[in-house]
Amino acid sequence: MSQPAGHRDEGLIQLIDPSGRRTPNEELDPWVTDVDVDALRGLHTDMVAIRRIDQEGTALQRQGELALWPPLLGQEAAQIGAGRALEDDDFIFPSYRETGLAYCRGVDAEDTLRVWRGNAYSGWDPFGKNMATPQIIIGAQTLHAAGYAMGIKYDGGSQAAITFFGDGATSQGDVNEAMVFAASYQAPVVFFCQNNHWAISEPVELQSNTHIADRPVGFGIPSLRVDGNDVLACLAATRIALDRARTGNGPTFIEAVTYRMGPHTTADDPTRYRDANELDLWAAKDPIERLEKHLAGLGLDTAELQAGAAVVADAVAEKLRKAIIGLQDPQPMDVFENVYSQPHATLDRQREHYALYQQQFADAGSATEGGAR
Amino acid sequence: MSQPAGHRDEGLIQLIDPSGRRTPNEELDPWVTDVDVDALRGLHTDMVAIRRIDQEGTALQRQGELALWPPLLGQEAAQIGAGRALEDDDFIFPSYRETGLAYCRGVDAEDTLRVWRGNAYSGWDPFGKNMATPQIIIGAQTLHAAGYAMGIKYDGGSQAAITFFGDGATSQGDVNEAMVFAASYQAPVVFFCQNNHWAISEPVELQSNTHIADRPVGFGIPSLRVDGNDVLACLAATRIALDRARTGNGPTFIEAVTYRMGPHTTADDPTRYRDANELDLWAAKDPIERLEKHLAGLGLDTAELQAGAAVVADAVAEKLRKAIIGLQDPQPMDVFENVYSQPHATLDRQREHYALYQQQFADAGSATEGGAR
Amino acid sequence: MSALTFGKALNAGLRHSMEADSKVVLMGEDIGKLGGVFRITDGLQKDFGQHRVIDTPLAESGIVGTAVGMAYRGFRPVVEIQFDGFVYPAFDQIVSQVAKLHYRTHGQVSMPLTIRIPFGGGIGSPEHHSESPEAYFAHTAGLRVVSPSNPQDAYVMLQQAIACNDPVVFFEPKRRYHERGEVDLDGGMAGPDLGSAVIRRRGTDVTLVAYGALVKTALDAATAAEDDGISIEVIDLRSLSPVDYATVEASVKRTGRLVVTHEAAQTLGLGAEIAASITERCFYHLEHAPVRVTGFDIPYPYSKLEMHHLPDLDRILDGVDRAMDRPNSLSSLEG
Amino acid sequence: MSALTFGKALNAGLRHSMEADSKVVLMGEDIGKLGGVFRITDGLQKDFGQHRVIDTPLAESGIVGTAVGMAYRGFRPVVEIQFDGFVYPAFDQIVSQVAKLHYRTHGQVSMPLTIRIPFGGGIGSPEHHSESPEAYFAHTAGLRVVSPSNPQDAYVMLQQAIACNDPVVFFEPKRRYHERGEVDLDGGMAGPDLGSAVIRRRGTDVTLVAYGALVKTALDAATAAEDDGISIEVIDLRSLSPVDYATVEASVKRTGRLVVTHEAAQTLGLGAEIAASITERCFYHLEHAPVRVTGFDIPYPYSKLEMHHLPDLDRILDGVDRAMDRPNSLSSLEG
Ligand SMILES: Cc1ncc(C[n+]2csc(CCOP(=O)(O)OP(=O)(O)O)c2C)c(N)n1
Ligand SMILES: Cc1ncc(C[n+]2csc(CCOP(=O)(O)OP(=O)(O)O)c2C)c(N)n1
Ligand SMILES: [Mg+2]
Ligand SMILES: [Mg+2]
Repeated sequence: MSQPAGHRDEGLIQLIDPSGRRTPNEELDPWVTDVDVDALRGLHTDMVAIRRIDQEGTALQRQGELALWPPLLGQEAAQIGAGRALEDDDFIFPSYRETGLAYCRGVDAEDTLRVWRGNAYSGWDPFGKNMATPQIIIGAQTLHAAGYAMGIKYDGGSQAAITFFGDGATSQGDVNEAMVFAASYQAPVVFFCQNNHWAISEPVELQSNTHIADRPVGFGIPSLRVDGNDVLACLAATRIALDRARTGNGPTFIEAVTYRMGPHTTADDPTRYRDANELDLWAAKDPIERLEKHLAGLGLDTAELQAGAAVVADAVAEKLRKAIIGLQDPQPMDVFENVYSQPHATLDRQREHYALYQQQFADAGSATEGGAR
Repeated sequence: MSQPAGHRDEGLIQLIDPSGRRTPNEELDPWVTDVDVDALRGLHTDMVAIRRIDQEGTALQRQGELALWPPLLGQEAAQIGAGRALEDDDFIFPSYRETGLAYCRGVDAEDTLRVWRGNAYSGWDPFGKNMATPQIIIGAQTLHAAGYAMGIKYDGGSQAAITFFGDGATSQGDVNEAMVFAASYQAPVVFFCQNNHWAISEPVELQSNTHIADRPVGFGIPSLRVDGNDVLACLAATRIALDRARTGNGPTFIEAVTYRMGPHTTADDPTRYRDANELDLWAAKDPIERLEKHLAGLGLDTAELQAGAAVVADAVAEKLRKAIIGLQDPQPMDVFENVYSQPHATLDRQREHYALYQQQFADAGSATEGGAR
Repeated sequence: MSALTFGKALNAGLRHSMEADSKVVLMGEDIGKLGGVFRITDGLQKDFGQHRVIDTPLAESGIVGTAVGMAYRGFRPVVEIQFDGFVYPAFDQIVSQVAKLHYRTHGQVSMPLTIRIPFGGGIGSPEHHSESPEAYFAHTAGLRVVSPSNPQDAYVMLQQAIACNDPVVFFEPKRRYHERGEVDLDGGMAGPDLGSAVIRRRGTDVTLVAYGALVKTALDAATAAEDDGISIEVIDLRSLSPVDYATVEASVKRTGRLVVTHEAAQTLGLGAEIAASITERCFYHLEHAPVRVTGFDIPYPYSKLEMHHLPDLDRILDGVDRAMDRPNSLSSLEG
Repeated sequence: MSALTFGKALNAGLRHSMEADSKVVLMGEDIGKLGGVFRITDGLQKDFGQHRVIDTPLAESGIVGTAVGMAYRGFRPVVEIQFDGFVYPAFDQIVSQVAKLHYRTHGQVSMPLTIRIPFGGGIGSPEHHSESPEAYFAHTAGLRVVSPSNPQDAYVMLQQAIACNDPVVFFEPKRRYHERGEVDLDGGMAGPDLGSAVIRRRGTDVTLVAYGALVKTALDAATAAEDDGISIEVIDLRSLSPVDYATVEASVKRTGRLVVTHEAAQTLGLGAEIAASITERCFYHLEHAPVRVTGFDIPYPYSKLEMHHLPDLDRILDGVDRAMDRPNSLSSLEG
């Protein structure tokens, strides 16, 4: 009988341990030889910046400027490690939590946030950034990535597709079908699962009683199970996977083991379902502090490092707050736009009727809507 | 990196090889110590009987007595091996091809066939036979089995659920979700995949570039990859899986490697997509001949063995033909029955109106329907 | 009688059903410790255990599909779909299995499932969290579809749905979860038949049909119209499959005019069916074509614009004006 | 002009589209070597290669979901769903992704997918092989839904659908696959607009609206009715979203009477929408309530009974009699 391995604790690939020590790894080391102190500093600044954007998201939601916010707190290493491994023309299919990936792609933070204000469903042009906009249907985007990668193969492109999803998503049929298609066509796609241990209130053990990284192997897809709080390991693993994709070796699956330090969204109350101790445990593995310790070991002054990163983060945050609060509300008739790309008789009639309806209020000289009566 | 094994040729568990030789297997042997010559003879008769029912199905379709027939030719060992391992109160969730399982459950052959005549959607009472009726939506039944098994666990039953599906079905989200649920709740369910190498015109390699039996392992479900043309191995594997289910050890996955010797259904023309050589190759592994050779090796006279089985098969076939041809057509107003178990005002009105409509033709004294005008 | 919120009334209904029948089990995402994202199942896992209030993996087809298996085993599963827009992965299991199994098995297998779906908009949510997919299910033979509009109905109808041997898709107007009303907790599931509509307000000029969240809006509209001397009869549909046409027909025969309102898209929304059926039944009583005041044929818009999609009091009254041949937004198109 | 079967006309349309645009790719189960279970893609893989005619794993959500990804990459995928009843596993990808992506991205991402679905009954098939799910899609904003009724339209409309930048659900009346008709193979995709209805037969007494397989039945009914002195105008709807109401409205304003027929269940079938919309537009021209002659609100029955579910010539004529206030099956209910 072929036996599953079960949840083991070994097998987590690491390059920098929680104490900041660089631990050698034969498989990953060759992929980060170019990552010098400056590059590490860059990764640190990135992580600090997206943590700040994330804090602003939470704060803006509390102030009523956003309707909702899905924090990434704790997942900075996974997102920056992956994001900085990508080439600009690799196409990203994210879920709703990939603020860090959008940042790596040069999406203005306000464009990431305005979706959560309710001002738009998409904050950027997917083709301008080579990154799809947030996907809320759990797992749906993994099939899009597999299909995009099939397309790369068919049109002879040299890029890769990469898709991000959570531990909970692995239970969805779509994610499993995405693996079937990717394996069948040996499509150049990277499955990047941020196992942050929770799907809202459900622990990862409910979704899988073995390591998530074991799953793809049974589909014929090799996998890497990396420490998701180790930015260097995440960078290396993603580079390996991308290289496999580009060299015709098909899909790779990365499980980045990390932790959602905040609530699922600002609407969530995690004290109802999880233990504060767990949080402490993971706080000790914080991705930013870990890199700071590592850089201190390399002789960098931590205070100076932090100050440098704060400059960048402060600038981003300031611009963000101004932009969000200054956002114009969309126009009523916008609801009818872009349902179709070409005229649609039934909808066009509804638009016309609603315009007449709106006109009444204007005619009645009412400043606010809904005041005709 | 965790690497998939790819399609290997080793690893197929066998107890009787194609030449009829009994090959020892440490894991399976203990589970068939009770299977003496008489029992083997019984398995032989079963296989001959269901092959005959199958032939009758094909013949009746050619004669216009059935609208369609999905043959099982070549898969007798998988179905009888599994079927005879089950207890009566284990619940079976089949696809559309499990004629052999229905036979094991004492379903009259005419009740299996009349669905394919278009006289019914179900030929038997699922609770009378502890077997659901054919499922045509690929893979849907695997979730029902997982749920039923969860129910067994919750109500403290000692039975198991077992579900049958094909190699093609493994690509469906539902089948993968069924494994997620089964693993998560450690439900007493057996996944029995008849890998008959084809999903209509698609070879199994399109669905999976690694062994199907590797898939469940990644979900935390142990698997057995058995020679599906070896009735003894199928019997043993299913007994192992059922025992695991009953003793609280959760789900097991069996891949029975076999071959669809006939067309997908009588509507299919396999010469369009597969090689005749492949057929010859598999003909040499025929499950019935193989058991005959094995029994010959144990001293049984093959002609006598065949004659004995033919008596049973002939009787089944004769009864079947008479019953099918004698089937009454259903009544027009039956279309309205059993949509709901309780009155439904809208449908009841439609029923009433259609009765009036029908009445017209009767009033017009027309013997045939549709002749009022 | 106790004053309860809509959400608490549902919770009480679940509790009552679970006490009454040990085969009733709840299944869904986050319904255990968390009590569901809307807390409808709050406290039930604590009281009934993990075998009766089952947190499931994140897979809607899996939830409904395993619930089908549980029903085969004799259970009476109550499934929670977390939000309206997340029911589609389960569509195949609902349409091809839940709805058809009783028919397929010639009545031998019952599917006493209740599929609870918080639905509708107006709460400022992101995409997929404000949809009104009820027409998909009302078009599907084999399902019953209902939607309560107030706490008392929430309490009673949920118990009736769970007790029903047919599968029931149970739409909960999430924007009313926090509204309070009197609930007769001792009445159990006594109340009007699950398939029946209820006249919430008598009127003589026009019949206004609504369900779910818009019943309240419709009642407010009727109050407002009173000032203009218009008497609106408000019918709370409650059951979307079957529709209680007897009640609607009798009303329209009195008023001669019909307005139907819902949040779902207009094309092939419930309004289409009700307009068509009532026209069939009341053609010679109608003084104006039935009027539909509905969401537009658009994906649900982002929340800053949702009030331009959702029928509100003013849009309903404009529809009433159309039905009454009074000056209205479309008057300029006539002639 | 060449005489082609409906199926061959579709094949020719696919071939033409693939020749015209190298980004057109076909995806589906068994569409390669086998040419699909109905042979609609026969020979195309041989001629265009495995990268343009892609046999997919057995997973409908996967097929549509990867087609979405292919569209992101600039392809124009044509997906084959093997039978009507197998589209539901893909429902989520169709409703939440295909239909909504253009809206979600404020027009930046187009979804020029064509989803081909052989639909309808009358061919003696087992369960799930004879369904009419078109209303689910016509209710879904963001999708276009069409159905050709004859080889010429099959050829032209399929090319138009593929060329359309919006997603199109393309329903093929499988029971007409083997019927022949003249096809102008040199005309390319020239023809009436994809969104337009076509009057197939002029008449003065009653407007009969049909689509797909029932257009032929409707035309036969019109011929039969002639003998009784009834002049039926037959409209082939062709487009189910949007419905070409201008054409239907103009016709009903001439005839004053409307009958709609389809195989799908009555409740919330296209007939409901057309009856409601035409009543809105033509109320004062209507001399009788619009009549629906449709499948019943039942799961599609097993094949020995399918003729008791499917509208046929006699049931359509009975509907015409109702619309014309002539003696009919329901006469006894009146008074
Ligand atoms: C199809 C679907 N079902 C349910 C939900 C509701 N939901 C939103 S996020 C979430 C949990 C996701 O967990 P995971 O995949 O681990 O990602 P994480 O939120 O932890 O990043 C759920 C159940 C949804 N968005 N889509
Ligand atoms: C959801 C769904 N999609 C497509 C089909 C059409 N179909 C019927 S059988 C079949 C192939 C099934 O192959 P496999 O699972 O290997 O089972 P086998 O027929 O070989 O026993 C297909 C595609 C279906 N019945 N259901
Ligand atoms: Mg998670
Ligand atoms: Mg097969």
